[in-house]
Amino acid sequence: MAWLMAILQTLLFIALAPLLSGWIKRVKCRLQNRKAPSLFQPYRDLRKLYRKQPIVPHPASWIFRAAPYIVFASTVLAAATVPLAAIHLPTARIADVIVLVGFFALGRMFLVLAGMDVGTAFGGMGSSREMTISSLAEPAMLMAVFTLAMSAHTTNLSQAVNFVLDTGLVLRPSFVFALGGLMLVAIAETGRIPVDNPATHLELTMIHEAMILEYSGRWLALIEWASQIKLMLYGVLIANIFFPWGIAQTFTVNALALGLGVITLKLAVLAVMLAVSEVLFAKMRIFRVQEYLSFAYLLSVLGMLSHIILEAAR
Amino acid sequence: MSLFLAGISVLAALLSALAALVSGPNGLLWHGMLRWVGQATFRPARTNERLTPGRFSRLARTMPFVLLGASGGFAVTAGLIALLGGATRTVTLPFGLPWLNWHLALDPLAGFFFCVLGIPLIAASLFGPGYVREFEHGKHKLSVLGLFTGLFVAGMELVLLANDAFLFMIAWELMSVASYFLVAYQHEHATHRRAAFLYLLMAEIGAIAIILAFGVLAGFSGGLTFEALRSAALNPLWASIAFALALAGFGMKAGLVPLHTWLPEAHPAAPSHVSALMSGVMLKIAIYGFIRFTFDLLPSLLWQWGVLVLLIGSASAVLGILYALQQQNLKRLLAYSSVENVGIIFTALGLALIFQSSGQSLLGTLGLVAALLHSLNHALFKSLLFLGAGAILHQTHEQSLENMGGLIHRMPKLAALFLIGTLSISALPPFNGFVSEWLIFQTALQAGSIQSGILRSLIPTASAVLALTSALAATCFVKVYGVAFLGLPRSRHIARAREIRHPGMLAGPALLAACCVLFGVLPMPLINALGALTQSLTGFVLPNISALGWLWLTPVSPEVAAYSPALVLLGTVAVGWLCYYLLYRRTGLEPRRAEPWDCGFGGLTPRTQYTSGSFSMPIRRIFEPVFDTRETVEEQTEGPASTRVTGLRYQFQVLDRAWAVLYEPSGRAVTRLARWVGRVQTGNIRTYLGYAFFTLIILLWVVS
Amino acid sequence: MIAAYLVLVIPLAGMAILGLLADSRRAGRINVHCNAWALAASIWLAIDVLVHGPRLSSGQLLYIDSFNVYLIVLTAFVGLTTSIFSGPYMAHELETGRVNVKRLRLYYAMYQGFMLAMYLVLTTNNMGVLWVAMEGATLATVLLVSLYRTPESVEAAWKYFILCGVGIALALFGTVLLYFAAEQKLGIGGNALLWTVLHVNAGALEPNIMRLAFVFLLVGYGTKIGLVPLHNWLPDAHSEGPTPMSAILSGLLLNDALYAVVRCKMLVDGSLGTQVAGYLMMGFGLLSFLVAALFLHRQTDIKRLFSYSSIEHMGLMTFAFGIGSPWATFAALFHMTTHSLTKSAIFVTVGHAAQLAGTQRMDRIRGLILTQPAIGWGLLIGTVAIAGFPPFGVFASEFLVLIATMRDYPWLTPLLLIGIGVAFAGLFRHLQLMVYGDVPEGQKPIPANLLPVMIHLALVLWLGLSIPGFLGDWFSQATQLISGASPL
Amino acid sequence: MDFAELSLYSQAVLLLAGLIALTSFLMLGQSRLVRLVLVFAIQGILLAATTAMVAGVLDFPHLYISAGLSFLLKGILIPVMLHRMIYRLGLHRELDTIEHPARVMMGGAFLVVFSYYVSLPVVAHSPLVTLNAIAVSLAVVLLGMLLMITRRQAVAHVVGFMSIENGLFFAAVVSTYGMPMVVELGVAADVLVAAVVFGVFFFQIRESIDSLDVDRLSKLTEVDKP
Repeated sequence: MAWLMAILQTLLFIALAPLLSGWIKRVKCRLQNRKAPSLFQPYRDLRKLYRKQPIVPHPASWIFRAAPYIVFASTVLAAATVPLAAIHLPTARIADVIVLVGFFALGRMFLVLAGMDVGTAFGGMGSSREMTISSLAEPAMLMAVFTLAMSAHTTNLSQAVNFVLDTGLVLRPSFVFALGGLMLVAIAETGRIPVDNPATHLELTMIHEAMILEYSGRWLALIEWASQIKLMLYGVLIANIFFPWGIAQTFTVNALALGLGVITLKLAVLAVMLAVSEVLFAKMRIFRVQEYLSFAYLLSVLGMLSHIILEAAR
Repeated sequence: MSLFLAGISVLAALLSALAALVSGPNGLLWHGMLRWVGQATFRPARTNERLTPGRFSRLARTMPFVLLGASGGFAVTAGLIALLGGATRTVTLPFGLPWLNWHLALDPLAGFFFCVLGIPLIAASLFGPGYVREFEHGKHKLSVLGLFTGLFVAGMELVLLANDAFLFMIAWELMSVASYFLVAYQHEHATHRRAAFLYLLMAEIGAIAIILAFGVLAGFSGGLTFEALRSAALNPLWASIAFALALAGFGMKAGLVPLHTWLPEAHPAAPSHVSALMSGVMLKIAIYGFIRFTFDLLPSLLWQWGVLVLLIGSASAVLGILYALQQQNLKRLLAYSSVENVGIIFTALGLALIFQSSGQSLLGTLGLVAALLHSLNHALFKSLLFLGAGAILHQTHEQSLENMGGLIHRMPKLAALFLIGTLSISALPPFNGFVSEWLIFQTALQAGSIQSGILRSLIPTASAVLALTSALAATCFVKVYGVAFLGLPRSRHIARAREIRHPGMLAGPALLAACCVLFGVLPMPLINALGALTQSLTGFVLPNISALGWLWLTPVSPEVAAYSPALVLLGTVAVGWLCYYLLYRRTGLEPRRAEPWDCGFGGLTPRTQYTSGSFSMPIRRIFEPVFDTRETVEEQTEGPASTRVTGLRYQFQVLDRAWAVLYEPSGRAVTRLARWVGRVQTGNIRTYLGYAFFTLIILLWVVS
Repeated sequence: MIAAYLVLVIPLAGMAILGLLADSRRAGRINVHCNAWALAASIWLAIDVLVHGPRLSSGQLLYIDSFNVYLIVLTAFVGLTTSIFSGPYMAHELETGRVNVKRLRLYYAMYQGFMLAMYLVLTTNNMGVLWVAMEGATLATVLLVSLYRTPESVEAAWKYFILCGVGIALALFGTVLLYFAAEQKLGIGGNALLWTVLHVNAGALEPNIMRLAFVFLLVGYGTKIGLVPLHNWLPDAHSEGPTPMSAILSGLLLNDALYAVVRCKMLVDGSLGTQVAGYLMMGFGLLSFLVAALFLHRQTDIKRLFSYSSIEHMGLMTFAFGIGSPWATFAALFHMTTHSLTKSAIFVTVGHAAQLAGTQRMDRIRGLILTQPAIGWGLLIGTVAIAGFPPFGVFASEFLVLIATMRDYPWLTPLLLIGIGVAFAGLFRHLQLMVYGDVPEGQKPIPANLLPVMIHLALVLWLGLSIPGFLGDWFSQATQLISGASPL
Repeated sequence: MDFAELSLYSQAVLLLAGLIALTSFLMLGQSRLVRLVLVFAIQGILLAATTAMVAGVLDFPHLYISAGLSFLLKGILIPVMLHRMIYRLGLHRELDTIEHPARVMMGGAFLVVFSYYVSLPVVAHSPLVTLNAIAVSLAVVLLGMLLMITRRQAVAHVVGFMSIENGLFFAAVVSTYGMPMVVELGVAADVLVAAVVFGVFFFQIRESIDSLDVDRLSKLTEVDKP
């Protein structure tokens, strides 16, 4: 039963991810006084791509073909371990939050390799930048996660959420810092403004898009879908770790429905915040990203230190 | 039984050295004897033509490797028996000093490292016969290579077996000297000579530091056997001195920053199967020595040591990988990455020390297990990568990443094996590198249970550095794989590279790759096997490690953290296959080959690709202060009077800061001091008489 | 005791025969024979001592105990192997015209003369005779240093003669003081210079006089050991003389001078009951060790290089004897053996290498391994052994010295560490360039007899792996004798 | 005890000691080689005389042999040899001036005081009155070394060397009434051979550098060559 729930939740995750992207786009359009596409436009895009014949560039090898599947699979696995609407799911035991970071790294690795596989300047450029940014973002993220883990005495996400629920509303300074750090990292890792702009193909500034420039057809669909899941993953992480209230602790229909409704609401709010920030800020130069990420790292470190200094049990 | 097998393993290694020495028309003794006969009749250097190189030479080439492989096999068997059996076997051999014979012992710790040694050794001896074929007609005798490889392996095995300080040092130095000759094997290159010199010099200084560390213990105990040394009653000051000396000595061998500079010079210089052993195994022997000395011989531990080790380990890890990122030479890059991994291992050991000394023995045990596991894992994947680099070198005679590219098309099998190594070393789930790093993170996260607030804040910071390191490691190895194997070939000889034909040269890496996957997916049996080891060193066995069954890894308790690599692999494969099935099998849309986007310039050339140097440029720019970069732009003009620039020559070099800070000044200081002292010897006999005169006067004055 | 007399008579006879014999070709063979017989006699002597314990000759003139018996065998052995090497070597020198037949005769006669002096130094029981023999050794070798009659060799010989002469004269003054001190207690007569008598009565000797005497003896014999700052003759003499002579100077003479100092130290320690002698020796030893290590970096001549290495090792031994603890003493005794075996082997290969390249300048000696592997590897392995790498014997003694220093004088260990490192770098920075690399043009293999090298290195290897029981016993007994405690 | 109360023998020994020290000083200040050798001969004869006197007064017959050897070797043979050598090598007209004669003499005087200071503990433990002379013999040894340090001529070095030996012998005679016979003979033989070898060297040096100036024997050095 629990396993079934876990699989269902994962499927739900996969299914809902494009919707979130559609929602963000819609909010953004509204904010920019543009006419918004349908909320389901991402699904239509995916379907269209799925039907197209994919193209393999000449220099590419099997890595290029395999990468989308691995990227998608690793993202799905990551999604499986994050509690969406309910906690105490058995999948949470397969992997903790460190493994989650590992899943992201695995997917990224293959994406980057695929970018280098095509042998173009763009592929290499995107790969190089992606790795640079992620290698700075990863410690910041882990640091934020560690702050949480040290408070909760666990790296298991389900347990951590449970801990926050159990302790109730506590104004932990460390959580505030960690939240800030994690949000900044999330923006960097999902390739949003001001670090990267997913909507542009401007040659010299793109990062994520540069890597996948040669992808087409179903492969592109998989990659796009995976990055939508990833975006939602970060949203769920932030929402459920720091504001877990409402999440289902038992597998009753009521609780689950409540949990689902609450998480939808939380994600919607987060999406609006993201859209607003994307409208307000402009994309940074690539070598200013390090300052941005060091700030994220600083926030995480402050979170850790405040956990040790301010929240020390006497 | 276990000790007997270990002994056989040592003997096999020595026999392999002997076999190399006597065998073949290329053999040293044989050759030397012929020379001798030739000289006796004053006909020097007549080449031997009686034995045509054919079956005999092949036998001569493979025989040492067969014996080495046997040595590896026995080593693994002996190690497993010792590790699982948990008992310590000792024996005394009638060698050495009159009152200090050679004491040998095999306990679980040594047994574990026997396994660490054995697996790469088997792989290297599978790889070797094919690899050394090209040396057969070179200037340098194969027998020299075989002789010192055998001695090198025997030395490492004896280090593990040694149960007294004297034998330990003999074996230790034997290992150093033998590997010195291997580094200097192709000695017509000045860089190799330099590397060998630096290597042996640092090995010597490190060895003296270790001897002195033993000396401190011996001074307080009165004997040189490990048993006697364990009983030394040290005060904290002397214990700290002993510890510092041991850290310097073993750290120098292991390649800790800033004592690492020999490593990136020496490892690339040796033949590749030896590099694999040096980087994969020899560094682990140094770690063994450190563990043996710290956890076993020293009577008590201080948390300050742990902090020191943690700091040095973290610095080595992050600096090692930053320098690795900037390397263009593949083997050099791998060597710097070894510095990084040793740093990670020492970080774990530092954690273990801190926990152990703070009374949290269980967590200390966890840290130790993480360190041991990472040692094994690093031995596996680093040997795999070095063998892979060796295979590339063998097929293309190319070491520089800047000239590689697209090898996945030319050498698909090797590319697949190398990819496994790359994923493992980048610490990606579900491969083995991830398991050990995960354990280290888990250890670090238990910092909350320590009383001292300073330590509690230090440890997470160190683990964040570790996170940075592993992210950078991923970047580094993406670069390696992407530049070497993917994209378009950057030079003509790479474009014409051929797949390896010698089956052994694939079997060796394949064995290691299989182990990487196996230990990545099923680490549980391995960790359980370490029980006897930790019991003897820290007095604890991890109790909850398999609380959820053999599929799950739960270092502290199921509530705190759990990880199931097997299920991760299963899930990844299932999802991936499902997508593949749904998206490809069901639609049947075959992909089409086409030209990639080239901005409309008409045809891609390899020159437009990102190179190794450009890939790592952002990192270089971000971490600017760490590197000693030297950039020169040379303008080429038509003539001396002309100002028109016809071409530009751009040169770029990233140097290790340790050189400018530590090594060059000390080298200069010695030279200056020598010059200064040299003035004493004027050449004038009257000055010399004056020295004798004043010496006498001063001494008379002193004693009366 | 016949064996002891034989050991002395054989080289005496050899000196006479070789001095009168004109045939240079046969002279080489006779030289080998003399040494072989001397070796046989010394082995007989050794067995005698092994069976019966320390032996005192009837006139109390000769005394053999476990301290000197192995040095006698070692001397005979190195003398033999070096003479085996010196035959073809000197023949080559004769062919190239560097020496003539007359000088060759002098060479062979003085070779035996030197051996005689060495045996006498080791066997005698009389401190005065010891001095006479030591001076005799100088006189025997000084003309060999200038054998080639080049300006440099004459200069070297002159310095050798004057510096060692003055030094040894000071040692005589020390001996006179020793005699004086003894005479006050033992009365006037011939016995007051006998070491056995002195040693028994050491406790009764007047400490003030003994202290002065030791200063003179140390400065005097220390000149011969090559202790800094009295060492200046040593590199000159080693580098300019014929190579076989460098081998025996480095391998034997230095050892014997150190032997003399240690014998004196035993007396002084017995008299003073303090560590003054030990401190002096430690100071000199350490200074020599460090300075010689630095000098290694500045060398351009291959034989000079290795003679500085000899100074360095003698410094280490002196230092170890100075520490005086059982382990250190054992180490020093063992080091005397391994160093002289290794160093003489190195000088043999160096001689061949210099003949191969036609020069002693190190920047012209290149690619030895590829030109003639036996010489290249011999030199390389020899240097590895002398640098103190196991499994060669030098390592064992360096190991013990380091451990012993750590036990007794830990604050000196950083100096030792630096010294060993600097010395190692100094040796190898030159050595690597010579043995490795490509063959320079026109360099061809030469006829060389590397049997002595192989035997020596094999012995050093054997000693490094395991010390034979009887030798270990001797070392232990000598340690007991010198330091007053057993290393066990 | 007052000097006047000593036995005549003791007074004589001490007088001779003073004379020997004087000869050492004379040698130190002498710039002509021929005269240097002459003074050295006188020193040898004084030494022989002392030995003979000790032998005669205290009845040590073996010291007569020693005295004879000293007289023959140091008083006659070696000076004559050196003298002939100087003429043969054409050095009899050459001056070997020392750079700072006053300072050297002051140094010499200091050495005598120093020797006295050093030998005090030795003297203190002996009933022999004549032992004060041991300070003089030490001074002679040190002065001999000083002579060698200040002189450039090889011949002067030989003289200095031999005068050190004289100092030693004097010490042996006054403190211990000579060494055992076998040692005496050995030492004498060594001195003889040394003298011969010196002779050989003069010619070798002459051949190689065309002079006997030891300052020019400085090819073998560790100083950086410009």
